[in-house]
Amino acid sequence: MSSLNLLVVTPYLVLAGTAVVVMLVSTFSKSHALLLWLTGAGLAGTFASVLVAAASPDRRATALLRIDDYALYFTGLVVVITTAVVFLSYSYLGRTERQRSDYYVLMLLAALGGSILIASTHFASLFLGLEILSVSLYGLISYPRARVQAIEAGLKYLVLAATTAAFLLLGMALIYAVTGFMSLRELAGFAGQATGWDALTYRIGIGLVLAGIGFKLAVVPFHLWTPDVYQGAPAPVAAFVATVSKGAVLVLLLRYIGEVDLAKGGVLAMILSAVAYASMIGGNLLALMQQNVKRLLAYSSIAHMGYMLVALVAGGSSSRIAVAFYLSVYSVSLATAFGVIAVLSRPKDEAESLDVYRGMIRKRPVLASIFTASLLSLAGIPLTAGFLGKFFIVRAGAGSALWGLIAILAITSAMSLYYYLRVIVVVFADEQGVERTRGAGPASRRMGGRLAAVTLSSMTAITIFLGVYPDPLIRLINAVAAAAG
Amino acid sequence: MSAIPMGYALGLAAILFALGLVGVLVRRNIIFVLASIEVMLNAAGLAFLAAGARWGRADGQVMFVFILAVAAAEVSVGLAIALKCRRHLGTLDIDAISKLKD
Amino acid sequence: MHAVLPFVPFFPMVAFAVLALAGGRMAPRIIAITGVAPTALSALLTLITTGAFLGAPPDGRVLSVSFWTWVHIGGFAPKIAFYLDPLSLVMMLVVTFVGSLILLYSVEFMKGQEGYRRFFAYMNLFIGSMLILVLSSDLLFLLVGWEGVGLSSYLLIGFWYGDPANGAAARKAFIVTRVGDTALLVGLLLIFTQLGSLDIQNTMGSAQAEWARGSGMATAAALLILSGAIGKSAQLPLQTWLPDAMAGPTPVSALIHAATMVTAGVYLVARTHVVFDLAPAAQMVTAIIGAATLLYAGLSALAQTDIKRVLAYSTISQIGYMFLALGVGAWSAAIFHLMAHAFFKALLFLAAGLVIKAMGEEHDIRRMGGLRKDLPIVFWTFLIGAASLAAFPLVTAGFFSKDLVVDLTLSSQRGNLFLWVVAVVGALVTSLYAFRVVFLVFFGDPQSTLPRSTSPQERRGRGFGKASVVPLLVLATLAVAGGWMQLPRQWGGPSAFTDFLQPVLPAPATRVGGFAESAAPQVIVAVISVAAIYLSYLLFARRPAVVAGVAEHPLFQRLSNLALSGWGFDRLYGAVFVTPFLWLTRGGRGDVIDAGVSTIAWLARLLQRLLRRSQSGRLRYYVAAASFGVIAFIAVGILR
Amino acid sequence: MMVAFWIAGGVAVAATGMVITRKNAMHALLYLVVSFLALAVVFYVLGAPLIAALEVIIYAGAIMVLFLFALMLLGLSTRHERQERAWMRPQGWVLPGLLTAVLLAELIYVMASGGPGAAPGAAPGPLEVKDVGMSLFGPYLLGVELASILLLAGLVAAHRLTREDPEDELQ
Repeated sequence: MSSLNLLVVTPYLVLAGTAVVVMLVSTFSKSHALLLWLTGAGLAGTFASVLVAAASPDRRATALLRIDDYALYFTGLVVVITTAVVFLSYSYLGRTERQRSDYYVLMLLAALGGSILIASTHFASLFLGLEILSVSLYGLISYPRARVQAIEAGLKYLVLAATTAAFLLLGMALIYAVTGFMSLRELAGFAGQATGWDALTYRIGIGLVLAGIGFKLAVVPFHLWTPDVYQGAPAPVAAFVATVSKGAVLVLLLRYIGEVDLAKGGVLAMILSAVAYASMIGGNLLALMQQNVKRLLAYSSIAHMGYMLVALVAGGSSSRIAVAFYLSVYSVSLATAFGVIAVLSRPKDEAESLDVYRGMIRKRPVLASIFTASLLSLAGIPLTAGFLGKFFIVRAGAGSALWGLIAILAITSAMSLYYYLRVIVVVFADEQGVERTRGAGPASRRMGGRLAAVTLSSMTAITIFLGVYPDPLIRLINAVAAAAG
Repeated sequence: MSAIPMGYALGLAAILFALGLVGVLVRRNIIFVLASIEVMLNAAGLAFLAAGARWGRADGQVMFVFILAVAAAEVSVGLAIALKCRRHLGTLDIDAISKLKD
Repeated sequence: MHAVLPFVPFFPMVAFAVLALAGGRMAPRIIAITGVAPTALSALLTLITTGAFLGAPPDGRVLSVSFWTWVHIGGFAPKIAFYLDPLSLVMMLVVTFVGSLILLYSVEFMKGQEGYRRFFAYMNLFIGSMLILVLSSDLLFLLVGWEGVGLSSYLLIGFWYGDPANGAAARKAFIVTRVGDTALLVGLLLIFTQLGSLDIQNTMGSAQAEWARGSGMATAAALLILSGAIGKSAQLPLQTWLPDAMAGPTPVSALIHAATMVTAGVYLVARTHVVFDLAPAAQMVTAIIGAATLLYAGLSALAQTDIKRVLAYSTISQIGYMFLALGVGAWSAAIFHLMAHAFFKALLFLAAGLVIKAMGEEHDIRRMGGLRKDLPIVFWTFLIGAASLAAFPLVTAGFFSKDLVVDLTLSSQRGNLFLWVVAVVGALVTSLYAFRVVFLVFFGDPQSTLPRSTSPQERRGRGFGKASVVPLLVLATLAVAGGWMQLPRQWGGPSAFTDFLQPVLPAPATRVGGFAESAAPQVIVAVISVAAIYLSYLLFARRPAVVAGVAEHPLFQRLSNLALSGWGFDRLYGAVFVTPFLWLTRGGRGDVIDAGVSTIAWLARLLQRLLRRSQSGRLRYYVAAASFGVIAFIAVGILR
Repeated sequence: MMVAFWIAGGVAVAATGMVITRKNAMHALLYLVVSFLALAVVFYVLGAPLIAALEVIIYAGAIMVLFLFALMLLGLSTRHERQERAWMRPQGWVLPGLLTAVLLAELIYVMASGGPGAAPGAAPGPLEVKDVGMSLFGPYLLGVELASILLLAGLVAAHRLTREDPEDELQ
């Protein structure tokens, strides 16, 4: 039962260890760069240990975690995105914020929470992973002292996260009361057999658990916090919330659904499709007229979760492939878009308004092109990775004959093109936008700028490369998904 | 194994949970909201205990211990944010803290 | 040749990238060179390829260049590949040649305009996308070009985004065509799930093998493809965007909304003609849509007062002819008319652009007049264009192409007398409105009270240099001579064009004998075209008083207003889609003409306003919403 | 046993009701302590003495002390009490009350629609503290580690949020 191959859990050990090391080092060194490189080295080490773990044939990690190829793939993704976010944070923080060690510690812990979620097969690890993620995010969202909106965002996130966590716990308790199991695999076996009181309580438990999960996914009707928190949070943290935090929960959901047979007309399928409909429509509609870029991305992220739920409802291996691909691509593209915002932002003065981006192509052509590419990918324009992601989802949906969901997906993503293009048109406009003053700290800014440029360029390169030649990634995902099935 | 039927304990948990939820929905003072969240978490813990008692296994109690840790972490960060709200926004009124909106 | 082909779309794309990334540092001269030269080079490469094709035996006229397989998943392996056959070659010729002429024209026309570099960047993006569209061998890759074309069109219509109306026009174009695009996407999905591939050649082959003639699957696929084509090509009922799209600069109207983009739908149908061949019902729908559109748009054009809107409706009408041809199975006739139309319509737009410029941005033809002497070159070229549009017999390209279409409307086995009558009436209307513009603009007395430039020199200074005039002359030549390669079949002359396309687009089966076989239909059409020109002369040049008298009549006025607003389609959409939702808003909307401006967008905005209320920023409402969600979830669990 | 459950449960519900209706934060917290103590009795009755002790020590002890410290730092006074009264107008209770009533009704409906059968399998024996400990440091060892990381995250976050850096104020 408690058998554990230490080699397999090294990614988590390295992440936690790095957090502790960064904390300790910060007590005697105030060098921001040192903290950054320590964090970067820790993340690189984590990535390496993911590869080591992937090579290990012995994957026992107690009943709490199931570290298969699928989990390792997404852990790798989490590490990559976190690294990008950390690199993008450097110049953002470098200008005004003191005491930056907490930021990196929390970022590492949040990544750890996400990774645990991805691998969890047990209520205990699920819940603890979720909470590690949440609690770290409370700190990260309200991180900038000079930004009052961040406090409000943090408060909103905390109250809602805690409330929905309570829902989740109650649901888990009910499920446990009915089945006596807390491991997802055993639960899946139980799902079909219950009758009478048991079945009823079980379904209610599932409903409550889905509420807790729905909050993290920010799907309708648990989406209301998203724009406020994204707007209030520092841009790099918003990128993290939108990608790692959501992605990890989605993978978890996918894993559970992979275990149960998502029978058509079942409660789970019914709820998930209703949520998918509502999220696609609601998210896209809300984004339509938005003038604040961070809120726009927040709304669009709601819609993207809706798209991925379509694949989730479809079930089967094609759904695993679709979600894995879409999530990877979406994470990279959205993190890039937020990264551009981060580069233009300072904690006290975030580049939120659309006016800031007016005529950006003239002043900062490379950054503007990166921004455009990421938006086009999010919009799903062909030859960007986003298009292929959408195609996979449609394919998975068509495989299960979810025509209604596909139709809404097609219509709403056509709608989404409109608001993404609106931003692009502004970026390419001729007149100049609001002039932005740059903060002090030339040395750190220069390095931070270069770091951000390298990070953003490589992420854009990935987006375009995957759009034009996605075969390698698809092979990898195929292999990984096969292992999970 | 206790003599208390699980349904009763779960019912008590449901009532407490609902009271906590009312608190979160009704109260505007952050401190009360946080206290209400504690009540909800505690109720969920009670449900776990009741369930664990049904199966006669320690899992329920283990989960309670984890919930305890979570409650502690949540409340400490929550109170820290409350202090920040008071200092920077000058209020603890949750309704007044709504500058971020469409 | 394999090595050359990829460069054809590559050059404009590179030009786009360079111009887009260059920032504000480029001199106008450099911008002009970067903007025009690559496409001209592509045109040259196309010419070389054409030479090679003509030299090859008919069955050797195929070129396929495969780059890489995009993905492999199960049976799904779309390729990034080009496939050149006579059909795509014709399209490529039109796009590169007309494209480079229009770019050359723009060098002077757009000089000094805000966003010179941006303009050339978008134009090159458009040309590159269009080339990808016509060259791609896979329907999925074709969609890349299709979307790129839509994107650059959106950007170009809204080019002068300073005026909100232009933005609205851009949005309208975008959203209306999107309706069609969504259907097209579903169609591709259907084809893929049914036939297991999206490669055009494979798909057409297996469609023929697997779908019975008239089967539901074939009809559904054909209708879905047709919906996409209708949207792009501005046919009924998705035509409303094109007249408003005239908000863009005139070269844009010439290139996108006359010569190339709107013909993408025609190309798509011709490309997938096998599916249409298997679905006679869908083909009939195509023909009826074409016939209805050509008549509807022709009558609308007759009432327009904005010179560009006349040409816009005329474009819709002429594409209606192409759809009519497609509908009766006269595939190569449609493509022939497409080519001829590209020549004379681009010419008309470019000439109109110079007229508008000379008049100081005046668009209203009633305020022009007597420009014949002031703008001789423009006059003569416009006259040639109008003659070609009106299918002036025996000389113009428009005559030969339209004759082929009208002839096959009757003589093809899928055609019938009714469609033929519509086509002939359409020809009459075409001559009327085409020469109405000629007579109102170039003849009679100057009507304008606007300050007109005093001397020809000054006007020349506003952009009438060689770069503007040469494209006019070249296009005028093509608008006349472009049709001589294909003489009417009754004449027994050469039929080089249809022969060239024969391997791809088979000739339709024709009826034998009877009225259709005789020379009578052709004579009737020719006589009607000429007579209509004379009628136009009588009405608009000789006795404008008569027209004015009739115009006074209230019945006519109502009719005319109806035609002016495009037969109330915007209003109809307003009534059908918008009114049911009016009670939801207090004010309603007064502006009837624009009530249909993106009805969908409007509806979306309404819903959006309602939804936005939920984003109150109040945390307790957020918790309440979450609780509501939980309750709903549990209710589902209990009730099931 | 049953009687103890009913009494303790009743006290818990009543005290919790007081928590969410008090105007004075200090009073509310004292009621919260009462509620936790009553729940501790419930836990004991349910056969979980260890948890009962933890409830008293950590919830009623440590966490409440944290709350009290925060209250002291915030310095809530009678002025706030008046404000609380103004905030708690009856109409503010309608929608939340309704929502929660529906939720509670759903939950109770299920609880009341017939209890579960006896636990299948071997009749479980009484649980001792040792059993809980064996589980915690056996199969749930990773969970304990994760809980410690969670507390670390809470610590760092709280540290960050409460620490004021004079230099930042200048920004």
